[in-house]
Amino acid sequence: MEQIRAIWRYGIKVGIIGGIVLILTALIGMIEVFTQRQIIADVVSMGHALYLAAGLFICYLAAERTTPAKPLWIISNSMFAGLTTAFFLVLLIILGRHVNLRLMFINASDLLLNNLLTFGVQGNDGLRLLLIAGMGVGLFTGLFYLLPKFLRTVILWSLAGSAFAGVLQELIRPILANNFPDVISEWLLTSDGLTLKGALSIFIFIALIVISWSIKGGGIRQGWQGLPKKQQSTWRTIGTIILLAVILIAPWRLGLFMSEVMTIVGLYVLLGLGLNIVVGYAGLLDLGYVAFFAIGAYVTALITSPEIMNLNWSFWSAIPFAIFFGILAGVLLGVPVLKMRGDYLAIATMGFGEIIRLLVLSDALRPFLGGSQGIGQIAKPQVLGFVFKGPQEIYYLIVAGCMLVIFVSWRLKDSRIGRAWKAMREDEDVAQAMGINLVSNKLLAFGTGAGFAALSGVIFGSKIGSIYPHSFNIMVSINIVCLIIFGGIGSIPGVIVGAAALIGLPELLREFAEYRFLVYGIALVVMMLIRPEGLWPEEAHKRELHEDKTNEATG
Amino acid sequence: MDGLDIEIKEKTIHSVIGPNGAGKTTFFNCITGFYKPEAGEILLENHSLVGLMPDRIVRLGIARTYQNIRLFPDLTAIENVLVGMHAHLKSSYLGIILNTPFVKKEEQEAEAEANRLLKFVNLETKANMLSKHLPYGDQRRLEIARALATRPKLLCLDEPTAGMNSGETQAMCDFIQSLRDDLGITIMLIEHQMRVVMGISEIITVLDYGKKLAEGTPDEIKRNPKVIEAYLGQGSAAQAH
Amino acid sequence: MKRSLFLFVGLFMFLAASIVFAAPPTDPLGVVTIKPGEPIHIAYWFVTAGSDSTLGIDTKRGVEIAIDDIKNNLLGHKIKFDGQDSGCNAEGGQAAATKLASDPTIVAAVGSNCSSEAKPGAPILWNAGIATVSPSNTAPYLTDPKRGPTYDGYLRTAHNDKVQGAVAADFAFKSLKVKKAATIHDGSVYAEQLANVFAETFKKNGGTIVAQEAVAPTDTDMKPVLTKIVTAKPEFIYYPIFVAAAGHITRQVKEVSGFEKVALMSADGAFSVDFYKAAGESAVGMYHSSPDFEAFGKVYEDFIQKHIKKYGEKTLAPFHAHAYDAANLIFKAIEKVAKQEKDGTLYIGRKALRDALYATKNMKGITGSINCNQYGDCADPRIAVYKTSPENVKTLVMPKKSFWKPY
Amino acid sequence: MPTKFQRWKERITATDIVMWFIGFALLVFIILGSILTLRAGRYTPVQWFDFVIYGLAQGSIYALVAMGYTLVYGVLRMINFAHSEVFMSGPFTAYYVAAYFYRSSLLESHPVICLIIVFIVSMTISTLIAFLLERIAYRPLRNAPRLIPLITAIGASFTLMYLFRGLYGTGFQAYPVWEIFSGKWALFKGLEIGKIQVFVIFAAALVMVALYLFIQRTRIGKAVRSVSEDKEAASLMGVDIDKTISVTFIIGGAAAGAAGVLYALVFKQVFFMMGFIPGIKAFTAAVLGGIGNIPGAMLGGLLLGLLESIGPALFLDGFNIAAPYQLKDAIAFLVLVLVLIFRPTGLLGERLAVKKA
Repeated sequence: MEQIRAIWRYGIKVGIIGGIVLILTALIGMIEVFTQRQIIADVVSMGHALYLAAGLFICYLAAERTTPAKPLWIISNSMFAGLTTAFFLVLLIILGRHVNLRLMFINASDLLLNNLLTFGVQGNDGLRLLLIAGMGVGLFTGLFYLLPKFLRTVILWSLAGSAFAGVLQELIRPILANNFPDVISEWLLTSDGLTLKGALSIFIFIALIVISWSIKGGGIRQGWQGLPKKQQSTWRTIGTIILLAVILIAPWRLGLFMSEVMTIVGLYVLLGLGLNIVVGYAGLLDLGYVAFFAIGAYVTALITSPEIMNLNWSFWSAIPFAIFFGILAGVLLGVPVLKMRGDYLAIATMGFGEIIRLLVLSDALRPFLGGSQGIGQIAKPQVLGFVFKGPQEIYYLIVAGCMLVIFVSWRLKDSRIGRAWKAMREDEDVAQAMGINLVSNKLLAFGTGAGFAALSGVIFGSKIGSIYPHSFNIMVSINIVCLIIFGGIGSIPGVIVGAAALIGLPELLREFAEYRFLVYGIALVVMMLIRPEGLWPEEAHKRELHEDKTNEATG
Repeated sequence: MDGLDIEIKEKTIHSVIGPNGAGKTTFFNCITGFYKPEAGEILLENHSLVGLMPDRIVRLGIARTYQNIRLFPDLTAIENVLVGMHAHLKSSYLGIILNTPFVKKEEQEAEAEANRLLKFVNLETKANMLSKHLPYGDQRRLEIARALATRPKLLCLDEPTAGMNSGETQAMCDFIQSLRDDLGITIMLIEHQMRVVMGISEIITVLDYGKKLAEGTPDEIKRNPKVIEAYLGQGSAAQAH
Repeated sequence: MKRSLFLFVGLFMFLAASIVFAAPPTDPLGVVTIKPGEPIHIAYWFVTAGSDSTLGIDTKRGVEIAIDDIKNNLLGHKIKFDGQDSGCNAEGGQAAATKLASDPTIVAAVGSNCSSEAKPGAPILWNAGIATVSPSNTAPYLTDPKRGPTYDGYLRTAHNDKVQGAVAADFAFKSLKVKKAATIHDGSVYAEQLANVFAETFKKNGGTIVAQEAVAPTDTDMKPVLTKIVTAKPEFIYYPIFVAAAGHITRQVKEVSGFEKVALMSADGAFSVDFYKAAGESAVGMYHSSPDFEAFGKVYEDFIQKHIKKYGEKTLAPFHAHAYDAANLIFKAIEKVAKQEKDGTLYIGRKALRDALYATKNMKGITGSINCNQYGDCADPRIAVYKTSPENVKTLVMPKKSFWKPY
Repeated sequence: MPTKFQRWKERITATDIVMWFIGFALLVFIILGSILTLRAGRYTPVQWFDFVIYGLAQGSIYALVAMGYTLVYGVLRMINFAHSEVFMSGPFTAYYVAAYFYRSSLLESHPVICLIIVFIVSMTISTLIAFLLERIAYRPLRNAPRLIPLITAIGASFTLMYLFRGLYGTGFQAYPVWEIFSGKWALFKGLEIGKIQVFVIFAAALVMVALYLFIQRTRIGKAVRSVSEDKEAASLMGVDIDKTISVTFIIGGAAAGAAGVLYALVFKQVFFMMGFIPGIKAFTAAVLGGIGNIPGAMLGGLLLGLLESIGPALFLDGFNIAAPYQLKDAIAFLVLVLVLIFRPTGLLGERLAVKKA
């Protein structure tokens, strides 16, 4: 009796949710579209991998939730979850046979329902196979769950690693071609997907790394802490030098496209660090931040382009102007919103962002700002005849910009001004009661943030060569807010990690078009639910956690 | 509030008491600039405070704490104190970015002073803890340390012993007295617990419905019939509910 | 051991090849070699995500149907068709083009969708030797004689705004004999250019432009802006914008008093069945400028049928046919320049492919006769004006006969 | 005693002056523009009347959506970014029902019944989405810092938008025409008013009044209000917080579903991004009126609709600016900023000073 109730609670209920999720995944066309792409050539397509992974995940959830965790219960629950999920898909297929689902769900094609979902077997045999497969996956997952935790971790990591390699094959290919002899590339990749042996070798390679880390990792960490301070700092310096060297040679080793992605991420790091000062330090939610980015780009365009103003100044001379106007705009736009708080501030600033975009787009200002045709022929940066032309050259400019901005943010962070900002973020009234001038500190934050954004805009304008109002819509602002919180609000490395995750990854996955936005959305939700502090939270929290641990150790 | 006239003498411990809703906290908010009185004048050493922003008033030498502790929860203890010193630091924006010798020196001195203040309130070992994780009593003392960091002439404490047991309360009383004795700060106190008020204040003002009911030394207040009536009246009102 | 065998075989094959062709295939910009069993890689850079994605998905499907029509077989090789989302903005175009440029297997590209993408993107592709054919860029700049050599690898099957805008103006002035016209654009590079060309030509013809307005493509309530236009008393409104906003305007014109007699005209951006759905019966009597596909009507209808069968819905935007033609343009050019070995290995010279694309003449496409000029404009310059009848709207069929032709 | 001048100097800061200057400059710009436009006399009174009607029709849809934002803001203190997708999901799904009615000619024979069913379907779907949204995405974050649920909401918005895009496709679908709503009624002196506008304004007003009464009069409504005033106190008084918040989402979802159908009846086109712009507008409207305040949302929505409709003609036409309607959102946002300069908490929002002492 007890066991039947457990099956209902942990098996079938999870299976119902899983069934709905899988039906949705199928109906939005993800499975069908992804089957066109191979992970392991002629063995597993991405669609099938997704389909299986979803099933495995559902059964795993069922197994994990089972209490008490008796082996038999776990297996039965997992199997029932798999069966229920399959049952839902069977229902969908049967429904699809009687009703033309395509009138409503355009992706419910015949191919999907009667072929892909049933692993290529058609007719009622396919339905039976689907049910059996559901149970099989459940059984497999249940047994897998009963393995020791260590083994599970290793297998999961290795599986994830191989799948990741398969998904990103297009990127791996040029990198391999650039840096390694052809043999490796031939071993790992075919023209479409990984080779079977390649996938296996990646699997084993990652497994070895995970195993060795879990055996030796603790020792290494202890060894590190055991080192004298001086030695630690020498090692740190060496590490920094290696890191710098890697950063400097990266574009030439990773190829054109990766450099492009890194430049884009770099631009967003600049933007993110700027907004991090406004939102992360000072706690002023600014949803119109793109305005300053636009101002930077447009000032550069006006100064350096032969169109419109025909000044034809150099890129370098545009920088101070752009930053000056950016800061000026930041302060001027900051003044009217000084008294607003929270979401009033957010919407008012969003309004500013939109106003700026509409103004540069407008026919009314077209003679001065180019209207919808934008401004073209923006100058590329040049030093002594060397032109920063493609992404591999612009990259260095952006790295320099990022370093400058990281340096400034880092200096400000723990200074008198940084503390004032953080105090305002925590409690504006009390901050004022502690002698902090809200007006000047808020304007300082707005101005600093706007300056960084303008710098980013300068490089952006020059990199693209021609700018259009369309590039400065509200989604840019929203993206930046998301990335600084995703990375860990108020944290400088967090911004970099956040930009890499939320800008870099979608950029790498450009060919997945719509689905990357879906995944982006789900990632935001899941991340906030399971790790709201972000990927790399602010130091103070960590510092404290660390201290707690030492306290425990001593006490 | 209406027709209130209170004079606080230098280096005294001056308590303001009254039943709930008597306007004690409102009175504090007026002094520290959060509310603007409709009429009347607030003077600190002949300098008018009415209409000044709270940050200006702090610079002139009035600091406060809050009834329901309002620290900066996600800042560490020492950062909370350093924020209090904000007004007296002079590092400029550019100076900070270039990390000039002046800024370095100032930061070092500020940190030293902050540590001294933390030591003064017995929190030197918890300097790097986030203030939201400190125990209640520590938070109270940290809030006072933060207020002290503004180098006040007048320190306004809003129910510093609220929620404390008798031992803690006694410690707090001693601490308040030491503030005045050691640092020479004038202290204004809002308190609920009569025992505390009577124990440490030199002058007591009784408020009721925004009006001054009585003023005098603890002994005078104890004997004042109006005060007794107000407190009893409140009690009987409570019974009527 | 094995290696030397390979070398030997390779050498032998090379020799064999040089006997078959007088000279080994060389090309100033490099040669793409496609071994037997490997696909010919053609990539798109379209806007396939976000608010403008109908455009990209529509054009992408056009190419996919073109691939189906040659049974996925070009010179004995399959076609690998994938690509990148270009976002309908300059930075997206740049990123997508860079990603394509870094893939040496790509023979040719189809794209971009928005002119703002092509401006930074096309030179990047050409720098990597990849020629690209756009099915939907209409900005004159891209095929302007002054565009510079960095755009040498760029062609398009969409018409230049200059042609279409002028035809519309001539039609309004000469055929409808209106003297006062108003224009509305939606802030897109395409529409603004068309509206401007129209206004210039119309004024040159001797008419007056009484109002030049603009809306946002996301606007829905057009009645206020129409009320503003009505005060200028135009006899003719030209709004060369996209389906959604054009549908709103067409419907709402009838609801604004004072517009009972005004003539309405839009361009190929809103000339689709979807527009009839969006505008409903208000579309009756309105004019569209569009390529003159009278002679190709049957092919186009077949195309639509295939589309519905394959994707479960009607076409999404107006440029699928241009994309179909762009794909065929590339296929024909590859067939022309590819050098094939006996075992099926293909050599495609990049410069040769580009030259072959530019040399295309009189190719029968579904948007008309495709002729590329020296600046890459390949669209049939014959633009006709169509008038919508009640039947068109009721049965959701495009008009078959043109209403007016400038030639 | 300090002199009067010194007192002023200490109390008025440069930023105050700049702020007031900006505010007044905007005000002067608006007034001057209006005067110039009115003196040019381009528009007849009938046209001004039309502007108002168009604005009210659009505004009442904004107001309905804004109610959802404001209700959620009241109980959770967060911008529910995904509300625009709640608004989209209902009518987008109900389209398929409407299309079925159209194909089967039911629409012609029983237009009213069909309309009611379409409303019910749309409101059900929107309500369901709103309910699930709260359960899955927001409930676990009840005590998280303010920005966390905002990001979750943005993520949920993306997820829903692209989920529906995957399900129903990228293109738009066009709602069939209800014949009963086409045409106009003639009022006096050449004034005419479209039937659909009248219907929208009345239907929206009806829903809003019903919701308002529901919130004001019923027990559940009172619970919602008490939670939005003080969550802790409400829970001490025995109000089930979770349930109340769910109810709030359900009410907001139903309002959005109804607004969605009205939107679809007026503008016909539904597609997966249809919620984005109205969502932003509605939230702006809620802020304009004072967020968290239900009459404020109504007022803000109507005002925003009016501003978009009249604003460019009234304020910009007089200056002879090219294509003024391109700037209608800029006008709306300028007025928003102007309002917030003088009233930082919106038109009907509570005063900040009483926030907490």
